Amino acid sequence: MDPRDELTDLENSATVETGAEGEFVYRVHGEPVAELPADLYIPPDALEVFLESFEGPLDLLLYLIRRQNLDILAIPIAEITRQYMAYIEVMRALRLELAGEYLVMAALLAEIKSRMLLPRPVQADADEDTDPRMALIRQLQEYEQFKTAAERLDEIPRMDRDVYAAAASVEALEGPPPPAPTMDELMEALAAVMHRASLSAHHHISTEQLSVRERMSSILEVLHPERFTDFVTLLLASEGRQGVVVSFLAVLELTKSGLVEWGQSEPYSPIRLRRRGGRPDTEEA
Amino acid sequence: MNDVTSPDAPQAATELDTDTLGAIELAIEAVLFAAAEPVAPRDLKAACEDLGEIDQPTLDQAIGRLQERYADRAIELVRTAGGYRFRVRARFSATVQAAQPERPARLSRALLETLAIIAYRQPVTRAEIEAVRGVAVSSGIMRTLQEREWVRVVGHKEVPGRPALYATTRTFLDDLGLKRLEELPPLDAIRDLADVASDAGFTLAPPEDEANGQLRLEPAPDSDDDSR
Amino acid sequence: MNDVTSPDAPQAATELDTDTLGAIELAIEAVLFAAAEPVAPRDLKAACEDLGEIDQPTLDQAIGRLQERYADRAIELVRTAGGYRFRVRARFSATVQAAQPERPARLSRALLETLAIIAYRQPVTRAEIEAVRGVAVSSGIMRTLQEREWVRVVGHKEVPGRPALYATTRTFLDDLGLKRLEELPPLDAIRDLADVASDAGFTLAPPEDEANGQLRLEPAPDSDDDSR
Repeated sequence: MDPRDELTDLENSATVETGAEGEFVYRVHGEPVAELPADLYIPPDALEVFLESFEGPLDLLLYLIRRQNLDILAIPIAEITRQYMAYIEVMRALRLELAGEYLVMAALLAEIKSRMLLPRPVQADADEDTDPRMALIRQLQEYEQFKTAAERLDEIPRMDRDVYAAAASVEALEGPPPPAPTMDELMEALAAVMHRASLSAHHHISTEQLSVRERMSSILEVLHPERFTDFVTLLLASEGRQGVVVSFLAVLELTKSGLVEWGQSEPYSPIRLRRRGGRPDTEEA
Repeated sequence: MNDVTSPDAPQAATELDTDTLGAIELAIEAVLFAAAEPVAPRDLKAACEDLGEIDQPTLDQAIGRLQERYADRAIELVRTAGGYRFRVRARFSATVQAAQPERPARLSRALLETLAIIAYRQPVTRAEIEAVRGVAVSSGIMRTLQEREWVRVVGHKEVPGRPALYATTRTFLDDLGLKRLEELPPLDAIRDLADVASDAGFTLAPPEDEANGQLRLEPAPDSDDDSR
Repeated sequence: MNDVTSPDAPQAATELDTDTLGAIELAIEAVLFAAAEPVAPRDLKAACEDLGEIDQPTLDQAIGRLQERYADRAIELVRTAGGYRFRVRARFSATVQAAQPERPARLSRALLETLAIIAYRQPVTRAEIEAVRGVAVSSGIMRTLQEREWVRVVGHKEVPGRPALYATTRTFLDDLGLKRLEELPPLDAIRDLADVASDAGFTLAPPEDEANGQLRLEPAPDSDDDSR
């Protein structure tokens, strides 16, 4: 479902219009109200729907124009300005933080509207540079052009989404060894990833956890999906107490991720583990 | 009955016996399957060096034979911007997806619009992209596009601040299965503003830049005209 | 002698006509060529689900037909520990090398990032790697990492589709000169470095073409953050 449909609901329940004297008239279910009622119900995610639905003021304007089956070339500036302002006002009334671009557009629309009330401009001035309406129409046309192009671009079959490369393994081939990663390269790559996406604040991975992660991988490899393995056999005498702790943490971590299950046949009997997925009727540990 | 020329006789590969042609075919096959990316014709020729000098008609012939050989198979040999590659035929996509359920995330509209502007307007600065979209382009989007190797910096515009100029890459075309930028769907035409102007009771000065609003796929060196 | 089954007559495939067997063969072919790692028999059977219930003899028969079909080609269908895969025949080693004019001196950034994430987050699925990187990880990269034996599949996550869980290998540690994974620097220290750099108005920029593999600090072109 198009998230914009939800906006229509929002509009139906509460609308804001500019009145004849320029003041804002709030309407709820069509009835004008003097002030936005404090208990006016707005779906809590309506704001996010709004922000996510429009790629900016141009997109919002296009939406308003298209909704009325109007041609960009013949925008009724007064009407569109009124609707645009109504949207902005709703957002402001809801204390929604607006991107500055929306307000800039509001100012531009207001300016165009006022200019059109002025006497007809001298012809020589009436080019795109000086006529803000012309410039806006140009901008809208251009934006729509690329908006459509973007949609078409997304429809082209894309590698790894719609089509797949066919390749074969080269493991049997001989040749000079490929370059190995260096620690510097690896750290640099990791720093870039973290700067970009950030492994989110709650992932504080320390060296202790690294050893747990490593152990998780090795335990997972040893375990069978169909038969249980005694936990004790996963321990190495040479690792001592520290090794037991690491292995135990790894098992807990694997359990939490739903990758292994464990159990005891009776109290005080050895803890036994197996990889999940051996049977469909596996239970949560 | 007088016509004795066989339609099968290759013109340029006359010196090559069937065995050699078969060997070339196998060599190309090995290289294409070993490569993760499309292989340029030049590199395919290099792979066959031991089998003698490979000219273009010979290569074309070998490629043609390979394509025919896989005509009934689940994969096909295609040509994209970067060269030749084997890929799984589209009708088997669903089968592959069933076996690889982890679908890549959808691209956001913001990213797609930015990509479209770069593709059709390249080389283009970030400010020029923002002028078209009417909103700021986040650094994250530009980085993602470059990470994906669809977009790269091709230079800097000689204006104050020397902003980076972005263009699409060969990988971008390869990923869309295109040979050239011209194969992208054409931009919708923008109707003449003079019509509106007369409707609205204004007259427009003659447009200075004829190319404005036209489909331009070639990098325009004078792109500063239409970017404000 | 009660046992009357002939070794040549597939037991369960009796109900299958040649067309269905051919379709199974093609589906398996598509899945194997698209996969980044060997495909387990159960996953091959699952890929053919639309074609009916596939039992072991049917699968074996389809695999046998495929192997025969590629008997004279540059690639072969082999069975390894993890399952079935196509691989380029060893005798094409020199040919494949000849097609790589200049061997890349360093690893791609996308590959290094993927490798680093696997090292720190193992065991991890491809979707999880993509979530951290914010970009799709190509099958090519996963394949390369496994072929260089830096990464291996240690299991499958029991969610729909059973995605592979990746972990680093002994070879990875050896190549880095480490004895244990915990000898890698803690992530917090790296994060701090990234934070300090960004607080100071610098970004850790991916080196574009420069050959130095050092951490570079570059003035951020703009300080706007994409965390909106």
